[in-house]
Amino acid sequence: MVRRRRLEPFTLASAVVALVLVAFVLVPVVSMMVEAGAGFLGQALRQNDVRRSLWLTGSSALIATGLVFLCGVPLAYLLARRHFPGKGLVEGLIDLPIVFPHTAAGVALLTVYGRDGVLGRLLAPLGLTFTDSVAGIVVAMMFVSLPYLVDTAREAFALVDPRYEQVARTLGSSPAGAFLRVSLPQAWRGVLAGALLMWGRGISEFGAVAILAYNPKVISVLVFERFEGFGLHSALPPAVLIVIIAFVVFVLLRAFLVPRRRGTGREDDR
Amino acid sequence: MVRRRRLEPFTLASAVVALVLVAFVLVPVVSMMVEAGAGFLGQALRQNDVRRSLWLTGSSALIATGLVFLCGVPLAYLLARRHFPGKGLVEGLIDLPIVFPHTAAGVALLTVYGRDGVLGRLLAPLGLTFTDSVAGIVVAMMFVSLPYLVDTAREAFALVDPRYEQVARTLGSSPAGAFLRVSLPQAWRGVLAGALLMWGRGISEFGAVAILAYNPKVISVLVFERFEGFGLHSALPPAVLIVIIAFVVFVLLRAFLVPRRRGTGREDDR
Amino acid sequence: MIGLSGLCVRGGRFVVGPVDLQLAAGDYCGLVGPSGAGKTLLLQAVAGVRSPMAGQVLIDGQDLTNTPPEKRGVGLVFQDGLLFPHLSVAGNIGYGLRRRDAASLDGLVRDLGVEDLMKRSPGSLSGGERQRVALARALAPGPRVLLLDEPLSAVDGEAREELRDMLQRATRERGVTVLHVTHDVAEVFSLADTCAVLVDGGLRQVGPPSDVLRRPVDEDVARLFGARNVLRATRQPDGDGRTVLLAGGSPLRVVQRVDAAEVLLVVRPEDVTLALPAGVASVRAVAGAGGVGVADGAMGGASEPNILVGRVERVVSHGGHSLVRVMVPPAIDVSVSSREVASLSLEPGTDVELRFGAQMVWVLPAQG
Amino acid sequence: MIGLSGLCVRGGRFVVGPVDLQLAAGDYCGLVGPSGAGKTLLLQAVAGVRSPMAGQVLIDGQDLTNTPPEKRGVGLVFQDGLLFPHLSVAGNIGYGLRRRDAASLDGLVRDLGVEDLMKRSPGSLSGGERQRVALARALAPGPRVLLLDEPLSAVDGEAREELRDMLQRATRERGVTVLHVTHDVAEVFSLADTCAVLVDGGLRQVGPPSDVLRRPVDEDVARLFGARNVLRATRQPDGDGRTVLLAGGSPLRVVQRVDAAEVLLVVRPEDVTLALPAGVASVRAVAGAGGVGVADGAMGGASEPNILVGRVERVVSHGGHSLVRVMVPPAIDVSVSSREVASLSLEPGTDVELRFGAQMVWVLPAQG
Repeated sequence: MVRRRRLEPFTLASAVVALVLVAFVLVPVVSMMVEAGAGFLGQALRQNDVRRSLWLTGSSALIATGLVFLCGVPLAYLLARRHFPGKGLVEGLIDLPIVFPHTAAGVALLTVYGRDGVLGRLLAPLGLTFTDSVAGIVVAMMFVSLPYLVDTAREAFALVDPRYEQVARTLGSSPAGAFLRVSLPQAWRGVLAGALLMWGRGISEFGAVAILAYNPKVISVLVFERFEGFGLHSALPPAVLIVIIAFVVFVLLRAFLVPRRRGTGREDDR
Repeated sequence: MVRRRRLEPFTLASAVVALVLVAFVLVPVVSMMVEAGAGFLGQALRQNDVRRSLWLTGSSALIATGLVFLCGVPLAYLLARRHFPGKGLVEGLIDLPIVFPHTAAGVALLTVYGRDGVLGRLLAPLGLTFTDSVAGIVVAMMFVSLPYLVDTAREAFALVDPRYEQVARTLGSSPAGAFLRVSLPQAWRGVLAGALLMWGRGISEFGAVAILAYNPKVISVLVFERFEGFGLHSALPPAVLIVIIAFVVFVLLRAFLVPRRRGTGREDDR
Repeated sequence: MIGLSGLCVRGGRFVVGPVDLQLAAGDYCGLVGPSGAGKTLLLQAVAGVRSPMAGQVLIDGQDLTNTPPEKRGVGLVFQDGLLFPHLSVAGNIGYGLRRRDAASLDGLVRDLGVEDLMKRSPGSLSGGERQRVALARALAPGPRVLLLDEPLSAVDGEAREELRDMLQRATRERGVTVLHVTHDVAEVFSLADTCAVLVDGGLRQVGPPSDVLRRPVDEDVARLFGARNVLRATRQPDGDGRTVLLAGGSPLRVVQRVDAAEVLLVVRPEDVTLALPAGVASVRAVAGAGGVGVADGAMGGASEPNILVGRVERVVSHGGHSLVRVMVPPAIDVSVSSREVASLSLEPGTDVELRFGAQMVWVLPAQG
Repeated sequence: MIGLSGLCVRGGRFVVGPVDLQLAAGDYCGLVGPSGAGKTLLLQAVAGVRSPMAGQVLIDGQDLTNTPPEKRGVGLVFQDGLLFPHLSVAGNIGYGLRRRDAASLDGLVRDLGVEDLMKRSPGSLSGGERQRVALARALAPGPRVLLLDEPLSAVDGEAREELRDMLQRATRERGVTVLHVTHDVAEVFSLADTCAVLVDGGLRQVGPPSDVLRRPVDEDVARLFGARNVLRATRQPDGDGRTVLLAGGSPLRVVQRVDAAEVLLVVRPEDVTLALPAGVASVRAVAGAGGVGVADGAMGGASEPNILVGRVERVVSHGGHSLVRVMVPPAIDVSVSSREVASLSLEPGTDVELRFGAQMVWVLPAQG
């Protein structure tokens, strides 16, 4: 089916409808950039609230990613390697935030971390409050984006043949040694891609953050507030800025993941 | 590494940190349900604005999914089967909305579909406006959730050995016939799972919808507005309701996808 | 009838061809070569599921190079059967038929012994059953040409022999022209009328399998067909052109006239007789192929026996027969029955005598 | 030294065992069986990467059943090498060493011919090179036991023979006890001192390969080792217990005394001589294994030749030798050199005579 000289009608028809979808995505992206113009970017970075919000968003997402990384990588490894009762349940629970509506996630988190929530009351004496605070932003980002890190890392570990670890064990490695010296180095790209994906999802989160911690304002909240208060052209600078950052993350992500995909793809049979 | 009698320290440590993450997801979900209580659900359904919003959200997401299905399935098939120049670019563009911050997506869509946007102006004479209308909700849902359908369907097609189609061709099928009689029946579960995932993402969308078409209010917007206006307990009924729907979608999704995963998993070597 | 002329096919960076091949109607051709030789690419080009870079594919005299596969009248069977998993066996076999012609299908279904499988699902079949169903599916629409890609490789033991016999019977009875790709030379001998040898993307030799075995065109083909001894030799300066000198200096008589100064000699391990020197009972080498003694007699003295003296370097058992490496020099591998290895107490260091007729030596031009 | 006692291992729903096996220090054991027999499960239990359901694993007399793999002193090599892709060849070989003992590594690296590969990355190696590096990696820490899972299967042709020779030399020199899993019987003969046959999760037979070949314990083992003829027979009512009657009524002399009413006879195709009847020159069957004629002589008349008359049913060429099926009845497969098939003009319908000594018939109890 490779390199047929004439395009078959079926392929042609598929290509045409497919192009409609591609255009549907492309047009708004281009239009937004054109509308904003080249000067807008510098202008956006010169606005104090945008700069502060950018820093807040990026660092909160980094903290969220770091916290999930510590627990999520061992979890991903267990899910890729072990069978245990209730494994399906754990997998389901970890994936749940993907379909969990984000405003509802904010509400759910509020029942735990709010002023009247279990953890909210428990941690308040320690000076840790979650409503309208960086801690709240971090918790909201963690909740909605942790599946991306865990799933990507799990897939990366699953691609490492477990017999590598068996060989490492016979060569004297403990289970931890085999993980650190053999499995993690092979799954590294995937784990990093998962972390990057999670960070990318974190910086763009709106619904859950807006409910749990509307203030201090992350960039998504800032875009929303400016749009509501001053209209489209006021919202454009921070919006374009965050899109550009997301785009850079995305390009990095594909650079990490594409070589792996190629490696597992089927070679042309001879 | 299967069924070792004693738990190794490394595995034990991994399991403990992994449990922390599981609890982090589980606790807010349970807490939200407990807070809402059993009676809340009936109460939520008896509220007119909740019922109306629920119907609006579900049907808009269905229309969005249907529209993307028509173009996305052929696109997914092309991406799984063909190599063509610029393929990586098309794949990247289709995946872009995953990392595109949703409020920024709303802003971008507004530059095209808003009253001053290219398509907004073009289609207004036909009575089709996108700001504060069902059409706007549909467009916003399509944009943010189309990657889920296309990616899942593409993976499903990629799992079908292209040699099945080669055999079908030699047995007299045209390219379209081989697609309909051989590839689609085998990829069917994955394609359906993709549609379900897209619908699930669609009903929970907030950021893009809130910017492009705040009214009529989809369920996420309703939750946000009630929370802002009347506080947590007013927001809980619609929030719990949408979470339950998302949960059902999610269970269906796993029922579709898990058998496929099992099929491609590595059998125990003998 | 299949005709390939100047056919070039590309797969990634690898190019096969140009290939020229003519197969008569009803011919069974075994396309053999090491893995990575480009056999499957060639098969795909004939099937029409891969477009060639250049050249033509003709079936029954028609140029079908640009005809889509569904209009070529070819059947295709892969190693792993590839039955459509969402259809029953009956659904698979009937896939290529517009209206089920029950009568014609009955004969096919019986010939391939799949009558009792018709309602089963592909997942429940054994490897051999799957391949028989795949074969029935390919033959059901009555193709002129059947293309097989390693059809026996996924099946073992007796099921494999049964499948091979059914394959042979079903294709011969229907007069279908077959192109059978395999890496296993033994398959070619048990099935094919014609053997085509593909190495590194080039078609090296075409002919009856026994011809290729006896008269390989180059060292690659000789080794692929199990001739383990490919020896460098030089022409004896003042001879009749039928005596050559091995690297170690020993003279050898050959049947072909040697004109070049340097040549390669191909000697099959089963064509050499091994004996203990002088006075000890000589035994005939066996196993693998060809018993020399009787064949000599049958050829009425045409053979001039070559005798070489050497020392056993090692003995490797393969079950019933063993390979004995004798350093003459050069090293020559001889196939000997394991029983004789024991009765002659062959072991590294034993001095032995090797005998083989001049007609057992095949002469090739030395390669650059 | 490896000792397995009552070892049971589970993989999914499949259970292997109980297996009892004793291997002396320095023994090379070929664990052979059809695919799906449970060979790899057993190997994993010995390596300690899979916990047995029951039974014990002893190495050098120590019970290591609950010892983790890193403390067992075993080396493990898989079919596909499984070199760590993120390390160089040197990194792979040095993985199991706490401090690089360069001197001891030098010998190993030379023995396996990997000196020139040390700086390469695993991805750039050929199949044979990869396996040699995997072997060096497994042997570097000086294990007492080496476990090999189809180590030669991924390598073809001459690279395979080279690898086999290096494997043999490296393990013998170091006196390491080897358990080598394979589905290929020929590998066992070329490498192993002891052969263990696993079928359907049960250990059927243990012994030197030639013993298993000549005296299989049951039909499965006989067929696995290539004895194609397993014939039902009954004891002749009033004989000396050394004559049996084939299904078709023909009497056969055997060496073992038959007491049961029904038995199975195992006759290897290469142990039967095929001749044209009466007056036409007889030829000795060759190929595969064992030349009967000479062995008869060597055994000093111990053989009483059986003669059966039949008709050729079919001839299947495998290159140098052919399998001729003769209907006596029953059908008996005979291995004949392809040259003799031609010189005797054997084809379906030809009447022939089969001869084989009584000692070529191995008697098994009839199975229920």
